[in-house]
Amino acid sequence: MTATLERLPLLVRDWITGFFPEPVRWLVSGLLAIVAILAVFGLYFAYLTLAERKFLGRFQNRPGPNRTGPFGLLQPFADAVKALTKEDIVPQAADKLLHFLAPCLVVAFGLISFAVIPFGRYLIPVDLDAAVLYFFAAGVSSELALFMAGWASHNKYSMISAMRALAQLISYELPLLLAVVPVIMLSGTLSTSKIVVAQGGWTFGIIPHWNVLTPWGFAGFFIFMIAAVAETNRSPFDLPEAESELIAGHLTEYSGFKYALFFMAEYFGMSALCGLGVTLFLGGWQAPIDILQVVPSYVWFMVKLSCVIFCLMWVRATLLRLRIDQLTRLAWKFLVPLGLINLGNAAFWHLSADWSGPLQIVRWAISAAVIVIPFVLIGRTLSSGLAPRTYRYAT
Amino acid sequence: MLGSGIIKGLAVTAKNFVGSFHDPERLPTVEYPEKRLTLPEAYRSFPFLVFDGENAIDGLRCVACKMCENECPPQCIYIIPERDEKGRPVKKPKVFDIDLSVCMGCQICVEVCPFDSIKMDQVFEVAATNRFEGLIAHREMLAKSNTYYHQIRPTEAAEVDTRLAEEKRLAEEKAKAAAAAKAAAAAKAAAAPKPVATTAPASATAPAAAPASPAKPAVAAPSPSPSSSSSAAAPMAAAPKPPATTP
Amino acid sequence: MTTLQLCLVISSLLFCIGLVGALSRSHTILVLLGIELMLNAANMNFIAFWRFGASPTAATGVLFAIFSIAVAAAEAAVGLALVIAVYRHQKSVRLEEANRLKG
Amino acid sequence: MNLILVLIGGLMLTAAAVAMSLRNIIHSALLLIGSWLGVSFFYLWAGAEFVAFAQVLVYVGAVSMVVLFAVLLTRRDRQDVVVAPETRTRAISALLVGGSVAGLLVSAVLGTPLATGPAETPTLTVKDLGTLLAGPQAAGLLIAGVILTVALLGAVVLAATDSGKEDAS
Amino acid sequence: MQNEPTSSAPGLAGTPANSSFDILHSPLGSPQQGASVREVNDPFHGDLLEVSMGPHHPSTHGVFRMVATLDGEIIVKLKPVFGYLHRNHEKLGENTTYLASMPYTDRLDYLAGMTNNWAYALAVEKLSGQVATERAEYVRVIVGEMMRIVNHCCLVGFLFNDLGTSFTPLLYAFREREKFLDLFEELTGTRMMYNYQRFGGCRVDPTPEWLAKAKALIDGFPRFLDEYEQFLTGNEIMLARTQGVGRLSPELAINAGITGPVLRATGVGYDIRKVDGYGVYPRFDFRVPIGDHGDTYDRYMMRILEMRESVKILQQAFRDLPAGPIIDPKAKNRGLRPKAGEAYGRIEGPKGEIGFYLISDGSTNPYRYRVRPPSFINLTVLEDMCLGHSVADAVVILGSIDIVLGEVDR
Repeated sequence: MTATLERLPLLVRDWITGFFPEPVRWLVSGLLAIVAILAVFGLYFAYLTLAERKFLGRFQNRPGPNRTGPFGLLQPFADAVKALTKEDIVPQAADKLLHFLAPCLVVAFGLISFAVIPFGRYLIPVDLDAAVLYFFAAGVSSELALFMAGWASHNKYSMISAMRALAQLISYELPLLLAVVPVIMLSGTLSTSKIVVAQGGWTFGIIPHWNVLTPWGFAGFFIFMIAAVAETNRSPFDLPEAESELIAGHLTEYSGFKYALFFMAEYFGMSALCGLGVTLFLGGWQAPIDILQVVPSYVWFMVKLSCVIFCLMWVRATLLRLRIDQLTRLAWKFLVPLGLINLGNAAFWHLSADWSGPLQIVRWAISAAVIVIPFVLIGRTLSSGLAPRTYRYAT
Repeated sequence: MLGSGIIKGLAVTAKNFVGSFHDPERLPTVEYPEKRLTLPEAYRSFPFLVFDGENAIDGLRCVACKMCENECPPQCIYIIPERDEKGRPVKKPKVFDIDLSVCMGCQICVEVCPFDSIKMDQVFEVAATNRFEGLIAHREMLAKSNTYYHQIRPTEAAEVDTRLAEEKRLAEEKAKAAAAAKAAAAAKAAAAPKPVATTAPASATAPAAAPASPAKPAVAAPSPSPSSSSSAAAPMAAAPKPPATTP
Repeated sequence: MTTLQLCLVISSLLFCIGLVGALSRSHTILVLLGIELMLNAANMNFIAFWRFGASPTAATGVLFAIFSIAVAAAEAAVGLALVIAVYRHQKSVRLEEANRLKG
Repeated sequence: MNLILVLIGGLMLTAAAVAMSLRNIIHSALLLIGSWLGVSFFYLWAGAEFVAFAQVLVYVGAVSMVVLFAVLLTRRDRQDVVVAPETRTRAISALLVGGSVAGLLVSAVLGTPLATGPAETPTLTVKDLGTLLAGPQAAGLLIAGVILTVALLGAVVLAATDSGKEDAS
Repeated sequence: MQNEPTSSAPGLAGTPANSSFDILHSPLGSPQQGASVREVNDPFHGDLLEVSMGPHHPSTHGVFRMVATLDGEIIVKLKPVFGYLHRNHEKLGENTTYLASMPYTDRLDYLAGMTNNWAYALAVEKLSGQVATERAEYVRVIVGEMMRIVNHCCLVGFLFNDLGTSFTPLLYAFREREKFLDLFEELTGTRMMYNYQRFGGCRVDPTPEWLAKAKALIDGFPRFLDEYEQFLTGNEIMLARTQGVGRLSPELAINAGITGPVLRATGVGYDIRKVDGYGVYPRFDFRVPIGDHGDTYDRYMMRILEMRESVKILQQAFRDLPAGPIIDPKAKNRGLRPKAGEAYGRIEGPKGEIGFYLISDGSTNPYRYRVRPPSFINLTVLEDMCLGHSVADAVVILGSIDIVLGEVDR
């Protein structure tokens, strides 16, 4: 039963490809994977927007959208209809070709990252040997599209936003990669599916061997998530579309469906990066407890992904936006040094893999200290001179 | 340590998130068209005109004294007094318009009205399809019954009714005295070939309660639509009000 | 024409496009981009020889390409930093105007 | 097999040629990114997966960003991105040089009997590459790293403003 | 820490050059406004970009416009442009009776109508020699301090919105503000346009139930403040974004006539409640918080601390509220004809000194009617505070001044 459920998507695929002659089956199965990703993540995106609005509402003591359909469940479709029926305004002075191309590219780049994410034990669209590299190669291109949008709009706010997008990309690409390198180092592969497999197994059947449950893995996950939030331009790093400063940044001159495409790309990008985070640090599709393996792996993946995205929404509901210089400073003076130290930490972890008994505790202590002490020290210099103040009163 | 402030903030939002599911204090939204807050009695939106009795236009307390029109800060009230066929003003508004797009709901008209005839409404769902004509409220739209006034502002309306009843009582006493004193004159005047109206009221208006009312004769008798109550109360100067029948 | 030859022809053409660009344009950034194209053409050759050459198992071509890409990145960074530095002094990015050694 | 190669090559060459002849420098840069993507497709087609992704990462992700930044930083006006047309003599001479070099190269390529190896794609996993880089080629890797670091520092020094009014960060 | 100017140079020095197109021409702007920005005295280097922020900008708090000249993202010149909401308020005041001006004052600073009412009533009372009853003075303090809390709730909420939160702090603050507005609605009939004060007293007497409700609300308010402070006051990003940003020196503040929390944040302990001691304020025990740095963080904290002091005043006022008439029975409101003369009534509004200057020529209308709007005068130092900071800081500094365009443009 479990095995059937686990293989269900594959069985469906085989059943469908069975209708086609042998020579084109590979094409059909490839197309099916694309269609499945588009359908699943299209729907996921639609309900993610609703969930974000509902959760944000709850964080802000209001119910969120609840009028369109029961509990507002039809809201995404109402939004889609609205976006499609709105007039598509292109400024007269805009670079029309780029203005059109930018939203298309941003969605396309957002989508191709999904190709290497293992959604389940048997569900990986393309099992590349250099999958992690592929992911980043695909991911960096999306900021290019943001730049195109900002440039093509021929608007000063959009232009400033494009510059910010570029600066942000350059700054945060490095910590993102630095956070990933320890994982690659310890699992000895760039293939996402093998990285997930490497995180299999449980101690006593309840403690999973996920990377996040090691000191270096936790630090790596921490750095990765901060950098991922910055890469996807979400609050508190939403500088390119800083509403209170740049109106809507690169989106200022977009309307209707093109605007919706940017919106979609943001959520795709967020899902993809969080998916990678889940894959690299949270054990991918692995079940958290041994006995819970009866639940199919893809369910676990989606559950973990949703949890991570919920945390991003939580952060969005709480934090305020950094300034561009603080943003770059955070990347270069905090995340990059921490990432480098964490690399050494992971190396130590790798070398001390055969320590056992009481040495195991020593190993944990050293590893934790190696990451906590720099965190405190660098954090102190970063926030030097900033503290809540006490006030006096006039007599 | 760096991040402690952020974590505290996250804790607060988490508390509010959880609280919004069980604590009404943290989910104060009222889903408006289905559920409504009860408006406090003092709530005010736009003015309306109180009428007594059944007939909206005849029962209006308003005597077209134009006090509110003069005092209205944005000057959104427009009044034309009624005139009888001889062109003499009758104590009725012929036109009483309030431009709701101009009115700012300050209720100064209510304060200055000596006849308790203009009051603040509580209808806040005002919409019109035409922003010029549609938002001008005419006499017919503005006239609302004393019963309605009692519904929206029970305590205030009760106070007003008591006060009016008291004034009416005083006015009646005065009118009786006046009538007794002038009985002879009245009889004499009746002999003269004059139309009905002018005589008896002419004497009665003198002790009018309202100082600023343009004390002119002719209350209701010659008006084209004489209602029973007003003709009966013709000697009364302080507008035709029946005793507080509706509390 | 073998596949290897086709690859080489394509890469030579790419090289020449880069060359023409670098020679004909006077905008410094465009010149740099032309040089980048030429570098890419060279890289293509490494891969082509690795793939279709006599001993593909050696992987030297791939390694060379990787190093070359790394160096190209460095070259672009330094080159563009130079462009910015020149612009700051000359207020121009035209090559003809950047003809003094001292700002 | 070769059809795909011709397609990739056509895409790459057209993009590069158009990029080099456009007057709007932003369009040029974006088209060149297209051309670099074409090169990475070629690597993919040739089976050098790792190089292809590295190409995208470095060129599309980094070099293009730096180029765009440089373009934006070196203009006073929006019109500045449209560069003036080149002088005719310059263009013609460049074309002549380029054409002759192309002729030379192509005839050399076509005229030389090149030894070709086996037809099947050589297998080269990332792991193999890693072992090679960390083992026999470690010196090269180190030197490349040093060059990159020095270049980075040099670029920072060159591009940093010396007004002294700004934070060193 | 004391007075070093924070250098907030972002990674983008000398970014996009000025665009040749000029999107917005203000109808009110001077002719040279759209002129080339290269005329700007350039202290740094590189190319400047002129950005017109507003009047349709999400964080200019209404129809305010800032013409900012940027070097990269650093502001080298900033020109405030206002007047988009000009409604002829002062001329209207000269053409209506004294009483009819009262509802108009609500519309000046529409987030704090009650204090406008109060200042105007004070001015007319001085002019006409009327005195408010004792109970009315206490009620004025109660509604005035509640208004201060309402206003500061708004301010901190909007300030955080300018800082880039996704509305959460704003909505928390508004949640509390609504409770006060409910009370105001119950007392005066509307939530924002109160028209409550009269010459010689107040229009309506608060009922005992109302007072009990208000007292309960005030007693619970510090709990909300504690939670709110826990939420964001210690937040590192908040500290980094506000501390050292938009410094105002006490000298400049005094010279420019700045009042209210913006002045007190610079360390000048000037509060008209203490200085003038109008109404019954001398009877209350409260303190005036002052800051040491005059930056955005101090301005924010001034508001928080003032809310706490307001709570203290309110508790004392509820305790001491005397019985008696709410309005002097002999008070003359309608048809008021003060003797010829002049009067200036001022109070400490939530945003600073709100004052009304009236000259009477003995008729029913004032001969001259002039408003001293605190936020308009506080706005004059905007450029001085913004220079050298980035665009992102400019909106925050603007938010921390606490302007309401209804009052700025009048």
